[in-house]
Amino acid sequence: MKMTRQQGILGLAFAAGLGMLTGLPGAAYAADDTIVWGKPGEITGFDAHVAGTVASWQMYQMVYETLLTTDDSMALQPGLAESWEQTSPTSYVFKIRPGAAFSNGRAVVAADVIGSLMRIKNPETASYWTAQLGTIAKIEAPDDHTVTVELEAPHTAFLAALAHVTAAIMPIKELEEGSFDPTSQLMGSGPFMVANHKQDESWSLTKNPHYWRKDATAPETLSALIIPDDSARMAALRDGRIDFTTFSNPDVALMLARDSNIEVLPQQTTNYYRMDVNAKSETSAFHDIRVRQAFNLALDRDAINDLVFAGSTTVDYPVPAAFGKDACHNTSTYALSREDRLSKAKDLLAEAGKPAPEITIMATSADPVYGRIAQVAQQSITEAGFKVDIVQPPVAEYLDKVFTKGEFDVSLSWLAGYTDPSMVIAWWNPNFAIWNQSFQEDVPALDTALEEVKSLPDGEIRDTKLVEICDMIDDGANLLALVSRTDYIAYRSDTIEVKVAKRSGSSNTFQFIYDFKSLD
Amino acid sequence: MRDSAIPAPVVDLDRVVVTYGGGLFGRGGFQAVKAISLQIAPGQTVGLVGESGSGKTTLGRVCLGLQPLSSGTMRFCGEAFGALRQRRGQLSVVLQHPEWALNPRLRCGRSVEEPLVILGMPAKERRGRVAAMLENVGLDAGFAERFPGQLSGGQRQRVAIARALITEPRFIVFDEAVSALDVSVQAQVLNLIRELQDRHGFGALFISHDLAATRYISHRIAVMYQGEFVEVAEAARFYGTPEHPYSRKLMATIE
Amino acid sequence: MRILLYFLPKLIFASITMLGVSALVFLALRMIPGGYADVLLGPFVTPEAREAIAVRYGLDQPLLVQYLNWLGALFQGDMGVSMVTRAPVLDEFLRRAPVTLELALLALAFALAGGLPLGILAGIAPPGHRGGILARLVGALGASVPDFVLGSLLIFVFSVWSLWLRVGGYVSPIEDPVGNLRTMLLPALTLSLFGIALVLRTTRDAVLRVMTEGYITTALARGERPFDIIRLHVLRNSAIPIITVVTTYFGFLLGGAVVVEVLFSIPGIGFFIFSGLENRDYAIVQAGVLIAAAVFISINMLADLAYALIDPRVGSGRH
Amino acid sequence: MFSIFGRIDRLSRFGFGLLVFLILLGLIGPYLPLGDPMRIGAGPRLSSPSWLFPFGTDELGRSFLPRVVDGIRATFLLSAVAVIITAIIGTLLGMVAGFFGGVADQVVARGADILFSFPAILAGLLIAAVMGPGQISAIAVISVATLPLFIRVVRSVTLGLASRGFIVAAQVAGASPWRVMIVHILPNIIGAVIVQLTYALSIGMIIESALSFLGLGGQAPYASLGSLLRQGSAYLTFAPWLVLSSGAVLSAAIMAVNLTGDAVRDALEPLKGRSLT
Amino acid sequence: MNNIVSCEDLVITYQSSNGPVRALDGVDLTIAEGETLAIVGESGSGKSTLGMAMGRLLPSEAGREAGRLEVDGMPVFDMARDDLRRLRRDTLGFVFQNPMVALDPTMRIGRQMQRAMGRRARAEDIHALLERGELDDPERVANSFPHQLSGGMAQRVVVAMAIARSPRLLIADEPTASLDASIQDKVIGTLCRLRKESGASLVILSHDVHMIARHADRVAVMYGGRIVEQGTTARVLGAPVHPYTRALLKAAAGHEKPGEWLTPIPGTPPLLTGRCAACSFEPRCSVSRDICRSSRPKPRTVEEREVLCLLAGSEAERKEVAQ
Repeated sequence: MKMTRQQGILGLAFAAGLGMLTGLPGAAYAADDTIVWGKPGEITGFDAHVAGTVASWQMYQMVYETLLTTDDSMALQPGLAESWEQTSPTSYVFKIRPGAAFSNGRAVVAADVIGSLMRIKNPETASYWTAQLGTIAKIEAPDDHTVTVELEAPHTAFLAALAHVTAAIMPIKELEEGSFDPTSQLMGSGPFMVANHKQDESWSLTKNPHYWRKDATAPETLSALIIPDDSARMAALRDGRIDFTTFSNPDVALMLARDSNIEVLPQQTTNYYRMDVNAKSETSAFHDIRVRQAFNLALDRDAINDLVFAGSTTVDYPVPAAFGKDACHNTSTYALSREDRLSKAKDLLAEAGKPAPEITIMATSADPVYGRIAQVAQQSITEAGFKVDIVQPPVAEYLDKVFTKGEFDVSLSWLAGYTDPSMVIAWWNPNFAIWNQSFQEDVPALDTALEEVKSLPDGEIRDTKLVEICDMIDDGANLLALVSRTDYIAYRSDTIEVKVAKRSGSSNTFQFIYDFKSLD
Repeated sequence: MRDSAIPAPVVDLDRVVVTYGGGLFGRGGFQAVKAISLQIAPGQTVGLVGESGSGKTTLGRVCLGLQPLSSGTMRFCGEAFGALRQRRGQLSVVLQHPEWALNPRLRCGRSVEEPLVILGMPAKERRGRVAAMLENVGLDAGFAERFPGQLSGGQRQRVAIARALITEPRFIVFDEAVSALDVSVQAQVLNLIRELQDRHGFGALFISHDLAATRYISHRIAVMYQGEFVEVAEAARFYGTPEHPYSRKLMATIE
Repeated sequence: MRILLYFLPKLIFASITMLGVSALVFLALRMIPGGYADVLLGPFVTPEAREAIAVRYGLDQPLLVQYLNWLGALFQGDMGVSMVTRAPVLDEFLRRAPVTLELALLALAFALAGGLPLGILAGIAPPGHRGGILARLVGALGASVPDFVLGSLLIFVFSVWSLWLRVGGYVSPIEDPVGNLRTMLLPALTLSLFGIALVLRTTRDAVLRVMTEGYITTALARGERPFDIIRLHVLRNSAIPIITVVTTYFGFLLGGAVVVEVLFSIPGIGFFIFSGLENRDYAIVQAGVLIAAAVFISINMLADLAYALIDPRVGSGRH
Repeated sequence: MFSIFGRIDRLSRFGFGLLVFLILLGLIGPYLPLGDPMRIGAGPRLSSPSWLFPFGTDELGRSFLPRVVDGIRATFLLSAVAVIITAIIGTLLGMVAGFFGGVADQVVARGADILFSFPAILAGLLIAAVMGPGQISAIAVISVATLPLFIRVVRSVTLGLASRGFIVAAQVAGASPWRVMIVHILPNIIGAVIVQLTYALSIGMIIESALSFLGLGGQAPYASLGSLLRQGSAYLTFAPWLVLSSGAVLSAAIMAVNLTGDAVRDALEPLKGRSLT
Repeated sequence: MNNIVSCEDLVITYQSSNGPVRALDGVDLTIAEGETLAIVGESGSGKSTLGMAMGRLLPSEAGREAGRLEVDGMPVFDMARDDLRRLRRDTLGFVFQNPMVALDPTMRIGRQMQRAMGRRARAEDIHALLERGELDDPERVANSFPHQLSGGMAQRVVVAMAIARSPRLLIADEPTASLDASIQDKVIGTLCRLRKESGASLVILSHDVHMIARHADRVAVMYGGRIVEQGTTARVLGAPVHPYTRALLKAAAGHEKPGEWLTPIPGTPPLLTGRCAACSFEPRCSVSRDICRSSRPKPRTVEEREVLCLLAGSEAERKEVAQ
């Protein structure tokens, strides 16, 4: 009998089915000397000085080093700089760690540091970190291992800004020679280097043989699988394809509770969920400050904590709670009871002549948590009389509408707290932040205060100033803190040992990746 | 030239050619009708016989103004044909396949009425005309309310004829109008056409592959073969022995 | 010659269609709010940074110039570079194509293995026959359960009871054939359900139609066995509609079974285009949609060729 | 209608009954004592099905049953609106293409080809990206995906009708093309359009829910069956009732439409088999 | 002479969506070995149903309600499937109305011929058989697909296939109706010649009385699912006694003189839903009496033929004929 095409294909399928049934015993998934990271998102670009997303930062942190880093308590720690010294309110001396070398074996020298910082400051690079570094008057290298920086004005957060991966130190010699392209390659002096990258699929990192720390417990290879979907990532964790990953959804602990070999570690961060209220758009009800204030008062932050985060997080303030400052606790937004706040909000709306303003909350669709926060917020502010819609556009559209065009009423996202209070609240000055100029009202008094606090050393005077600033921020109701953002690190306790900081200020979740250990 | 006392033919074809195809890769195309000339006088039926693919139907479409000519001319009642819309009510058609002759979604009365609607006749006047016309074709007025699906093949062809005649046209094409009917019903319809022609005096082109029926109804018969007339003669000639061998072959089927 | 004449116009129409697709996708992408600058810089987008990126990727030029440049490069086999990785898009597609192809082939195999026999059964089963009703039920179910519902269900079942098959991810069949099968079977199964229903229903209808044809009566009249009638007459004559839907389905699978690839985190073409769109990585989406359309159109042309081989009347100008 | 009903088989009758039930449920849902679909914190978060919350509660403590009932209405309504608009446009275009032929036909047929060569979901992603997520773009996506179906079917049926006796007779009687199309062609293709409409409706429901599932459909807290699935899929392994209930209802709704479509088609153009003995 | 077909009171009913339709309302018929019988009737008279019933090739919605039909001594409606298949293969040969429909468009003629002839048929055998069917270039024909042949050639192929296994009974259902008039006669001539060569019986089902008159030995006229008149061709068509046969001959164009009018039969053929309790032709009959409305005619022999008419041969009827 002649075999028809259909029959042929049928046979193929049958063979496939047979193969499945009689299948060979499952091969081990990951090689023994590898730990596998379930990465929720692919990087958005290679240039560490430019890209502004956590998904990118987390990968850069595997490869690049910064001059300084921070510890659990946000205190600055030596990084690529073995030591540093502030010789005047505006001058700093950094000693580069001897033995630090890029993955190609070339030692890190002062020129790399200067070149990197100058690259950030270079307008052509278009780095958003330029402002955070303050204004550098002079940067010099007395010798190969020493860098001196002279600022034009005192800038308390200067060191903290250097501790963020956006201030990564790149191999400038190679960059200038053209053998390293920072926009399509990663090459740093950090613990790992990239061996292989398949976009949207996987990364394979191997140890940087020239890394200055020689006491690693981490295995030779760190691979990363890109698995954006929470459920798929949980499944991968369960079946052992990945050893560790992160989630933003607090319910993962609940969902992974039955798996005794999976641990979930919350990592407190200085980051918090926030709402940007559009004060500048003429078409938005929030052009009227009273409507903004009413909105801020009507937001039920406790409900967000209870309903979205199952009570696992805390209400947060413009000066992140993680810094341990109580700067904002006594503003009416936080101090009054819900009833009082609601009635005050209604009064404000009545006063503004808009008892039922129609507004739209815009949140990106990137993370389901936003949608949940938006819905709880919707319910709570509806009680004050607002009429609320929610839209969840994709990230690009969201960013375009909010930060470029300013076409929105309320936008929901989160704010990186970094490692110093002055760094976060600095964003309230649109002249400094720039990115929020589309919706942030410029309050000169606040700008001045923010400028002042930058140069104040940590202490009581600064704390008093912070309270003052917080009152102004609360009064403007332009950029609202909601609740703390906790990262959840889930890992297989039977396959790896992890070391994770209890608190993190720079989204440096895997700061101690070099101390991870494979148990296989 | 023509004597004014003799009425002009309703249809006057002069060396008409119809070519199909020859589009994209333009290699000549296919001549369905090759330089045919034909006159049909008022009150006269011309029968057109030939096998399938001989060009009968195309010629019928030419006479109805539905088929653009590749060359040659067509005159209607002595004038240039013009647009079909200008000829409203002057010509009509009855086609094969009784099940598709009428719009299955329209009541028969509406179908018969339609040519009058197109002419713009007021509704009141139309109603009476339709009833009269249905009676004319041997159907009682109740048929106006029926849908084609409720009618037999013969009845449907009667309704189609009623529709064709409602505007008292000068010319009607019958394209295989009785071919799908059974013998007993075929005779009913053939007789009806003959009677109505006697009464209304329209010119007609009767297209069929059935020589027996064509001979019965026509005054003149044109035998078509591969796009050409191989014989055109008085119908009576086909009761004897026609000239052309192909005509004789056709005759064999009814002897 | 017959086949060539039949094919040439189709080829011309296909080119027109491709040109239309390319213009549409190009225009659509430029109308999408937000650009790669937004994605790369997050909230920290400044006009300067945006400008720098626009210049780098030639986005500062007039639309028509951009389009013509792209088309021109395309004809030289250059699909541009990804904005994210700055790697050539073509290489990326070539890397992903086998993944999607494997998924599509597996799904197609399941769809045919399930749909054809059941469809034939439903087509020849006398009314009220149990097999026929079962087949219809499978057809109705398959056409009604969306792939992401079935996929979710499978993910649930296979991740809660950690059965042998794996949920999500991708393993190269060269590195680990068994592991590859373990990860690909669930998504392929998910994708195939609709295919099973599609093939089943089309086969049933086609067989029912063929069964009323005169040559079936002829075959019966000359005393053929039912099996021979199916083999010789029914299958061949009902092949055209079946091939039509199978190719449409396969084209759809290759063009990116986006939902399933996203659901199971499979780095195939659909996923690539999806994330390209999210990232406003124009080159990827443009190339991706164009490739998907090209695949779809070529598969349809292959189907046309198959018609001409199966039915000698096709292309002969007579039907 | 009833004579049609008598002619269809039990499976189709079941489908039709299910469709009527679901549509009724969607319509009168808001008046049933099922609870408030929007009330956040109506119960504990993610509680499993109980007497109080028959479909359990979602991650914001909302009762899931009224949300599913709401979703039925949203899904049906949106798909139906989209498909009906598309059917009207597609029928018009298909009729014009089939009846006039020539350039009009080429333009329409090529256009349909171009639309058809975009894999539906990719076209959906693009359109949703251009128009922004939401109900309007979901309607546009469904239209683009199903338009070629209508154009192709209507065009081919119109082509078949164009040579019919009553069409030729009307043309010969001097009827304008529009008159021919509206009086003669339209009533005779409406059956084919309705059959296509039911299939397009099921495709539309699948597309709507797929878009919502990818987060590109209607926006929260608006609930369509697809967005509920998306919402529940985050808790798939922990609170499977969310995905299972909305998935089952969605599948049942699509199946009801499909089976009804089969019934309509069987009634309009019965396909009778022949036994092989 | 033996009978190849014998049929007694055969009743066949179709189930339709509008209820049952009775296609055969009690048919009594025998066909002798070697004879050519023509069954004449209009559409809906039941002639096709009768022809297909001889091979039990009716669609599934048709069923035998009563009566008996034997072909070559075998009870067609009560046979095992395999026996039925063998009967079709070895004893029967069918020629259908439209050869383009009857041939599989996707299979070459040669292959289809081979299926009809049996597995062992060689190319030469196929060519020989095609030649017997008067196809000039058998090799080309065997290599062709059906659409590459003209209607006349295709029908010759069908005829050749029908006689491939030397059947004892050939059944031709309107064998020339779909062919062009100019070749109808030749094709039917071929069919008759082949029948004569093989000595088989031939049943021609047709509405064309002229064609039948030329080729059939015996004629059976069907109306309303019954055979209303049967006898030798000369008798039945030359001197019909049933009013329907007479009316049919008068209505058919072809034998009228120039200018003469045909006499149509008024009304339309009946559509039976059950057993007809009267004469089914009565509503259209020009000589009907009260009795025709109240009793069902039984077969009678009148003037050397069997006829189903209560009045045939009666005084009144003779008067009518004389007019």
